[in-house]
Amino acid sequence: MLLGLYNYWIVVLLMMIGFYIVIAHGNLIKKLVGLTIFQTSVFIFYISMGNVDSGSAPILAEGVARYSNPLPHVLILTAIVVGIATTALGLALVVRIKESYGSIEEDEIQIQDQLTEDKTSC
Amino acid sequence: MNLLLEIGSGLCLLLGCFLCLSGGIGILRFPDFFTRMHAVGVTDTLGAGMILIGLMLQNPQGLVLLKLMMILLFTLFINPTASHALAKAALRNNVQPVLDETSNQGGDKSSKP
Amino acid sequence: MLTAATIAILVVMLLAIIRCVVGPTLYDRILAFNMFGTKTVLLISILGFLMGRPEFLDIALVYALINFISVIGVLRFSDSVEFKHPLQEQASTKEDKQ
Amino acid sequence: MIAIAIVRTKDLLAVVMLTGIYGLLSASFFVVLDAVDVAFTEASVGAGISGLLMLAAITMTGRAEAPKRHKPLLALLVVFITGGMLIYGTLDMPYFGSFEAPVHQHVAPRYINDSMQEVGVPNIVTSVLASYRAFDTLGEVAVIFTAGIGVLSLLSLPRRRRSSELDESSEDSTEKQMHEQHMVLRIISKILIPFILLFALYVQFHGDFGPGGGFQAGVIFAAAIILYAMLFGLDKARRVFNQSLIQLIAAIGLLLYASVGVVSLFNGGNFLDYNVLADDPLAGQHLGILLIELGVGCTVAAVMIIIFFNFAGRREAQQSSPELNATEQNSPELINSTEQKGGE
Repeated sequence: MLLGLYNYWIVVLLMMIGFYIVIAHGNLIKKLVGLTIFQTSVFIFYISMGNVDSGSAPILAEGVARYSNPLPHVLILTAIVVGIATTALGLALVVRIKESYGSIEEDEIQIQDQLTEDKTSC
Repeated sequence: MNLLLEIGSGLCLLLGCFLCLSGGIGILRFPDFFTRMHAVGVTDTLGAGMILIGLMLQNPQGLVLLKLMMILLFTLFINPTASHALAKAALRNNVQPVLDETSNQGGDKSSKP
Repeated sequence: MLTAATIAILVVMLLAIIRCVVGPTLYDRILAFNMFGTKTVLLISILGFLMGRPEFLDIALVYALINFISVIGVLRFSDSVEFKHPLQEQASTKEDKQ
Repeated sequence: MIAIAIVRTKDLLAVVMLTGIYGLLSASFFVVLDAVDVAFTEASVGAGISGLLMLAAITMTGRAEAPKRHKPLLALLVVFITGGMLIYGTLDMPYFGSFEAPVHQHVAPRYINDSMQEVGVPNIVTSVLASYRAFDTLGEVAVIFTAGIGVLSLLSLPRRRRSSELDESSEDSTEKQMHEQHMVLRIISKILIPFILLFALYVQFHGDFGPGGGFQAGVIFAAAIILYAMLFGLDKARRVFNQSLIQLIAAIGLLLYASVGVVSLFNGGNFLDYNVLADDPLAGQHLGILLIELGVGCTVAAVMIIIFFNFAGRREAQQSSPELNATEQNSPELINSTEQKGGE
C-alpha cells in the first residue's frame, strides 16, 4: 500500500541530492547545478500532486472525462522560466566573481577575503 | 487494408526498435570514439525514421501526420549534421581512433555519417 | 507493439546514460547526449500515441530542434575550452581510463 | 530519474551534459504525468538554454573542480536527517494519483468545468495562466525582466568601440576560417532557422488550443537566434538584433501586458479582466489572452537573447585578451593591499 507514495520518495531523494551538492561542494557552478536539481524536484513534486489516475492532459477535448489538475501546471510552467532567469543571474554573478577573485571555489574566495580584511585592518 | 496498415506499422516499429537497440549496444561496446559514432550515427537515423514511419502508418490523418512528417524531416536533417559536426570537432581536437595493426585508416569512418 | 517499442527505447536510453557517465572523452558524452535526445523524441511521440493524445507531438518537435541547438552549442563552446586547458583534459581522460 | 545521482563527477563539462540529460528525462517524466505544457517548457528550457548558459559560464571560469578539503560527513548527516524527516512527512500525503486528494477539491474543478464557458479556450492551462491568474503571471514576467536587467548590468561591457576597431581587420580572416569549418552546419541551420521561427510563432498563437503559449514560444524563438549567433558569429547576430532594440522589446512586452490590464480598468472592469475588452465577453477574453501571451513571448524571448548575448560577448572579450582580464582586475587590488602594508 505504501507503494502509492513512491513518487514522493523519488522527489525527496532528488531534493536531497541537490541539497547535498549545494552544501557539500565548494565550486560555485556545481552549487548552481545542485540548486537546479533541487528546483526540479520541487517541480516534480507539484506535478505529481496534480496528477490524477486515468486523467488526461488538461486540454479540453471530446470524449475525455477526467483531466489532471491544471493549477500546478500553471504554477510550475512559470516557475521553470523564472528559474532559468534566476539561474542565469547566478551564473552572471559567478562569472564576475571569477573575474575579480580568479577563482570560483568557495574556500579560496574566503581565504582571499580574509587576507584583504586582515591587511586593511592592521 | 486496415490490417495491412497495422502489419506494416508493426513491422516498421519492430525494425526501428531493433536498430535502436543495436545502436545502444554499439555505443556501449565499441572500443573507441569513432566506431561508437559510427554505430550511433547510422542506426539512430534509420531507427528513428523507421519508428516514425511506423507511427505514421498507425494514424494516417491530418495534422498528426503532418507533424510526424516534420519530425521525420528534422531528424533526417539534424542527425547526420550533428554527427558530422561532432566527428569534425573530435578530429580537430586530437581524439585518436584506436587502430589495429591490420585495419585501415580511421579517416573514412568519420566522413561516412 | 507500442509498448514493446517504449520498452526498447527505454533500454536504449539507459545504455546511452551509461555511456554518458562512463564516457572517457567529452565527445563520447556529447554523442550519448545526442542519441539520448533522439530517443526522447521517439519516446514522447510513442507515448502520445499510447495515451491517445497526439498533441504531444509538438513537444517531440521542440525536442528535435532544441536537441540540435544544444549539441551545436556544446560543440562550439567545447572548442574554446579545449584550447584553454589541454593539459587538464588529458589528465582527466587518463584518470577515467584507469 | 536517478541518473543525476552521478552528478558528482569532477569535470564540470560532464556535469553539464548530465544536466542536459536530466532535463530531457524530467521532461519525459512530465509527459507521463500528463503535464503537457510543463513538459514543453522544460524541454525548451531545461535541455537547451540552461545547459548553454552553464557552458558559457564554464568556458569563462574553467572546468576543473578543486578537490574537497573538508569532510562531507556533516553535510551527509544533515541531508539524511532532512530527507528522513521529509519522507516521514510524505506518509501523510494522499496517494499518488488519487482523485480524492484535497488538491483536486477546491479551485481545480471550477477551472476544469467552467473555463470553457467563461474563457472559451480549450487549453485550461492557458486560460488559468492568462486569465484567472493573470496578475500572478504578470509578476512572473516582471521577475524575468528584472533578471534580464540584472544580467545586463552585471555582464554588459562598455567595449563596443574598442572591439569594433580591433576586429575590423581580423574579422575577414576569422570569417573565412569559420565559414570553412562550419560549412555543413551553416547550410543546415540556414534551412532550419526559418522553420524554428515559424514553429515558435505557431506555438505562440496555437497556445489557446494545444500545448504552448508565450513562455515556450519566447524560449524557442530565442533558441533560434542563439543558434544563429553561435554559427555566424556574435557580431553578425548583433547587427540583426542590436542590443537596444532587444531591450526595447523586452520592456514593450511587459508594458503590453500591464497596459492590457490598465485598459480593462478604464473599460470598467477589474485589472486584467478581459470581459470588458470587447462587446462579447468571450471575444474579449480571446483578445486579452492573445495580447498577454504576445507580451509574455516578447519579454521572454528578448530577455533570453539578452542573457545569451551578454554571456557570449563577455566570453569573446575574455578570449581576445586571453587570461589578461582576470589578472588585470586582480592585480590593482593586490598592489593596493601591498602598498597599504608597506605604508604602515
